[in-house]
Amino acid sequence: MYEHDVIVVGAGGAGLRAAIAAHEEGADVAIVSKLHPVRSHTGAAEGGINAALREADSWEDHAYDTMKGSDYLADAPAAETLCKDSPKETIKLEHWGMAFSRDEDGRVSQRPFGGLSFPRTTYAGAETGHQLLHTMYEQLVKRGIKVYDEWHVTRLAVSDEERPEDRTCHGIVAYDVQTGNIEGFRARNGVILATGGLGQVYDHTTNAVSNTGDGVAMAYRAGVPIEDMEFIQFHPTTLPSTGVLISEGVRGEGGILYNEDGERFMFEYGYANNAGELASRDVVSRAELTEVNAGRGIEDEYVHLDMRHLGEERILDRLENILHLAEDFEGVDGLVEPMPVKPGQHYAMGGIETDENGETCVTGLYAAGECACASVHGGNRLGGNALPELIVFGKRAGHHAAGKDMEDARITTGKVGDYEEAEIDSPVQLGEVGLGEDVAADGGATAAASGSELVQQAVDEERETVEALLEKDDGIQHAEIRERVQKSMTRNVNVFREEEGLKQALGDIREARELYLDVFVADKSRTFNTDLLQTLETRNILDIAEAITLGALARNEFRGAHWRKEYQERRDEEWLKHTLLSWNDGNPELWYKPVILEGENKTYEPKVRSY
Amino acid sequence: MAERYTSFEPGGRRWLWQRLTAAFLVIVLAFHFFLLHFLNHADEVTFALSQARMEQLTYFSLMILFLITATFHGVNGVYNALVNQGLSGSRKTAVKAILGVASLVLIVQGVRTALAWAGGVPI
Amino acid sequence: MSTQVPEPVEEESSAESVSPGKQKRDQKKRERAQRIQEQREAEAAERARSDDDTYHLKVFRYDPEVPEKQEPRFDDFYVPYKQGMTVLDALMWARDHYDSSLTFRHSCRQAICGSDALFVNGSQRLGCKSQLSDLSEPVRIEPLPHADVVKDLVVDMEHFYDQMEAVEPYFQTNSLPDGELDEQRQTRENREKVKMSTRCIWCSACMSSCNIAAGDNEYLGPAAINKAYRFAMDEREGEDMKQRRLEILEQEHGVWRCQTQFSCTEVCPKDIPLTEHIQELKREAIKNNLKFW
Amino acid sequence: MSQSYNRGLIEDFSRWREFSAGMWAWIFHKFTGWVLVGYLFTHIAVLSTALSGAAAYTNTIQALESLLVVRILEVGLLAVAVFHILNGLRLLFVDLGVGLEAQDQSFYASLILTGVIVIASVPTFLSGVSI
Ligand SMILES: Cc1cc2nc3c(=O)[nH]c(=O)nc-3n(C[C@H](O)[C@H](O)[C@H](O)COP(=O)(O)OP(=O)(O)OC[C@H]3O[C@@H](n4cnc5c(N)ncnc54)[C@H](O)[C@@H]3O)c2cc1C
Ligand code: HEM
Ligand code: SF4
Ligand code: F3S
Ligand code: FES
Repeated sequence: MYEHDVIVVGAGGAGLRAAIAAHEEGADVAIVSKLHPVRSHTGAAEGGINAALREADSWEDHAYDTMKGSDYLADAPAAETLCKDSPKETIKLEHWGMAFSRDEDGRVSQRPFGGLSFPRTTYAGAETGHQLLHTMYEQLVKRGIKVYDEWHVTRLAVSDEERPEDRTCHGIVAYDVQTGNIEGFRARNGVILATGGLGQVYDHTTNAVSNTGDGVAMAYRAGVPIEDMEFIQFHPTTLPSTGVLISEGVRGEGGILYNEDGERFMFEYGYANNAGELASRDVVSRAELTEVNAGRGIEDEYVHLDMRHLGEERILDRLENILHLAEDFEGVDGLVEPMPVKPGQHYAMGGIETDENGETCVTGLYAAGECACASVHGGNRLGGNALPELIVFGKRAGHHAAGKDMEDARITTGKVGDYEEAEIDSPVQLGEVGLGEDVAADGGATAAASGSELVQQAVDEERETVEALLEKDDGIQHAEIRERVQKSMTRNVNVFREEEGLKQALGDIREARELYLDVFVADKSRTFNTDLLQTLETRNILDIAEAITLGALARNEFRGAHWRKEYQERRDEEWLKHTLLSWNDGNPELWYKPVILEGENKTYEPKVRSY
Repeated sequence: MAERYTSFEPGGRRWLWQRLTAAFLVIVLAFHFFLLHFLNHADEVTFALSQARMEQLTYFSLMILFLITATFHGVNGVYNALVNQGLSGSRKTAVKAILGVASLVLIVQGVRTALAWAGGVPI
Repeated sequence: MSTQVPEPVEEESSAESVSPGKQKRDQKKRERAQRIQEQREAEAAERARSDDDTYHLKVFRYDPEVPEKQEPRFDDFYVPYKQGMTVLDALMWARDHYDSSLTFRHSCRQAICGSDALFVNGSQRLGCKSQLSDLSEPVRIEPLPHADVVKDLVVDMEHFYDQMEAVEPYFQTNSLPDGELDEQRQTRENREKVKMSTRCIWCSACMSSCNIAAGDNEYLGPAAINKAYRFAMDEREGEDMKQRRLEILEQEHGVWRCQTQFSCTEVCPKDIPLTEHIQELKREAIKNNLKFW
Repeated sequence: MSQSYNRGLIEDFSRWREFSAGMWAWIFHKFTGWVLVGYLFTHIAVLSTALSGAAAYTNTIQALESLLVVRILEVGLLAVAVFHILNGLRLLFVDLGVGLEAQDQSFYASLILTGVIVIASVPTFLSGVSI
């Protein structure tokens, strides 16, 4: 068993920042990550980091934009913390050498972004995430922080008191990908989850193959509530075969969307008579899908994004990287033909419920980054607000876990204060199948014991699970189960959501869960067994798919990225509240807690979200 | 980590000399070839002719310099090539010594021959 | 076309009594056998099918623990082609439909995580950035040369990481501004100068292609030298630091080992002019030394 | 990694078919360089006969030069030297950072130029040899 003060799970922007912060506080910190740090998906972010750096700008304006963008579902204390800390953290990156783009006077450049009242998106070319990730990894190397890379974390070692709020996290269990060993990691002070996105719940996503929502699922099964899971952002222009993102820049420069009949449908069918192609992400995504559903899609799948009329010179000057993307990943030359695009899953606004210090309701367990939900994004994330989230909340979680004195959080976690229980209207049974019978489908919580004993116990259980999976030599393979769930999610819990579809999805997930009882791993090798790892990930995908669908079914209104056919309006009287889901030992439990709209100096009054 | 690289023997000097000698050799080697194969045909080479050339101080010193630079350039090139292939440790030291001795022998022998022609240092 | 079906084909059992999963699997097996049959025929009927809708992959297989795979071998896979399909897509398809033990690293699918550098038809490429349509059949896919193979297409990257970390790959400066909101200014020209060097995604393609790195294990290699270039040329670090960086680069197994083979530059998926950077550093080092000589 | 499979040197070199221009240039330059050092040593050895007197020297040289093999070998030496010089110049330019983009063309150019020069000098080299 390994032992450290603080253990960070995941080495994307959030995990790296958390580890550096804990190290700054003098803690013995280690990172455990299934990918080498520089392989993390933070590297894929292109656009930039929102930070109010200039005299003419202010964090208050940034907070206002963020609250408005969230469709008033973000918690003001979290949003304000983000906006207040972002400038300092962004400049810290600069001091660490990050290669930001520069203005004439040598200051870092900023550019306008959707939904922002000031051009405050600080960027490094079209590769901000790459620069950020590498700069932070460099700092990690400088400090000599230990990284266990290619160790796949499979469960948390959390005590099993009745109420999650009384539980404590003592460490984690991880699988060494190269050797197949399963080992325990005891955390003396705390565990920080920074496992990133969950895009693999869908079959078409801008997220990496490794973004399977492991952290969210592990925390969920250990009893931590997960929040606002139904809010998934879809990006309207992704390449059909891979999901690679074609930036908004193309439409910004004047790119036009056409359907199969060559009609400029954004105007032709009145989806956005003023803004046209430049309408907000969700509007364009819905328009594209409507076209495809009406039989006007190309190959019944996508629409065309045409930029040829911009002329070669302008394209080469401003959109050169788009040409490369289309060529490399779709085999299409944007100069001579239109590019195929369709909406793809892009970002999960929800996640593990935390406060502004990254702490969950389980003592010693923290979360930061895309897997967490302090609720800064609410119903919809503004472009450029995720990267600051990583560094701001990554740092806070790191400091807190390392024992630094911090201001008390204003956001509450767990079932305290005025929360409200909810009914779930599900056509099928939810949660765990065959509770307690099958080792392949075991929960996260472990019988109470002390510290390392508890971790050891979790290790033993995990070894059993894995052994059982490897022993079985007949059944169904994970790829098939995964594909079923992904397909169903894309069909039913996508941009368009209607009650019937959502229920269908719940049924499909249930079926998949049953199939999962029968899952087997064909590859029996201990060395680099990706077959086994994907089988474990598929388990997480199931739990998360269900959580997203449940939230979507419960929330009968249209807010932010969440569109419901039956409810075409935002319903503030009833729905200014977060959806939370608790594992409850395998029988999911839905509840709500109110949104905090009261900021430090002002209250953010819900207004119509129009730009 | 950095401490793995203890050998801070600067390779830069030898690298530069390799290039400088190369630049020098371009000229001298071309001259040499031209002189001995085109101006004086190979079958016409005799002791007397060589002697006649060697007795001129410019030619004599040029040839000595040619010998030294070519030896350095060639031997250093060989040594580099071996290091590039991962030669290290005591074998590397041995090779270094052998190459050094060989160069020395070559130069001494070359100078002696030149002197035999010139009949002593031509002054 | 033998190896990707390791399990013996089961007897046709009474379909009613088996689980839906198993039924499906049997069905798939049958389909698979059929497909294999078809492929064989197609192959026999000469390879005039290159414009057809399947691609033929030859994939390197090795696993130290599985008896049949201990002796490295090549497996054939026939993958149905879709517009825009990349080598990585094809591998994933083969894994998900033929042989789930086919192992390779991959993550982002968009040439940014650097995990899937492979040896494809004789050169180092990112699987996700290589369109099948640009490659001639059969597409031969191997792990990166000059690295130890862990399993199938996975190689041991430790040595590469060690080299990258040997050049003090982090920003160091003595002239940070005082205020935590004050930036350290940098000219546009200087940022432009280091721009390409910052694009490295640590894929190791360059290192794998370099014959010197193959022969001399201590050679820092093009990627690490490029990393050092990124800092040495950054004006924000200051002259003292540059001096130190040049010292690191000048060691025996540093820049001087490079023989300007250019293959690193040719294979780099991020188009980093590696040879140019290495050469520039050599000249910088010489200039720097001339000051002291 | 103890349990990994190293494909070894043999495999590396059987990849010659996949070499690119810069690698060929490297191999050729290496080869020609080694031949040249080898020649330098033999050359001095042969010339050393001058130490045992003028006649010994003239006889040795003329005996050698009258052999066709030696003449042919000399053509080979010329080829090797010319390539090494031309590619050496190419490398010197590369070191100065000149013409990096055209590094493959300049390699092909050195090859072709070497061929031309060598063929052109064959008559001179073979003249006066008694067969
Ligand atoms: C294409 C794209 C463009 C984007 N552009 C922008 C933008 O311009 N601006 C912006 O603000 N945001 C952008 N985003 C969003 C933002 O990039 C992400 O939300 C953010 O990078 C997530 O960072 P993270 O640190 O939380 O997770 P990641 O960077 O995804 O890292 C997750 C880490 O967790 C590890 N991990 C996961 N599971 C396990 C496990 N079971 N065991 C061990 N380790 C595990 C992984 O190895 C990895 O190191 C973009 C996202 C995408 C996909
Ligand atoms: C006439 C002009 C010459 C030029 C321009 C020249 C140029 C060069 C250059 C630039 C290199 C270095 C390659 C590198 O390190 O990247 C080199 C290597 C070498 N040269 Fe020369 N050279 C010349 C003549 C000679 C002669 C006369 C000899 C023989 C004595 C010779 C023997 C070598 C050897 C052995 C190497 C090392 C080859 C290797 O890498 O294995 N060269 N030459
Ligand atoms: S320099 Fe290029 S080839 Fe080398 S590791 Fe970096 S990105 Fe890969
Ligand atoms: S391939 Fe190797 S020899 Fe130099 S130019 Fe590149 S590092
Ligand atoms: S999968 Fe990330 S670089 Fe290819």
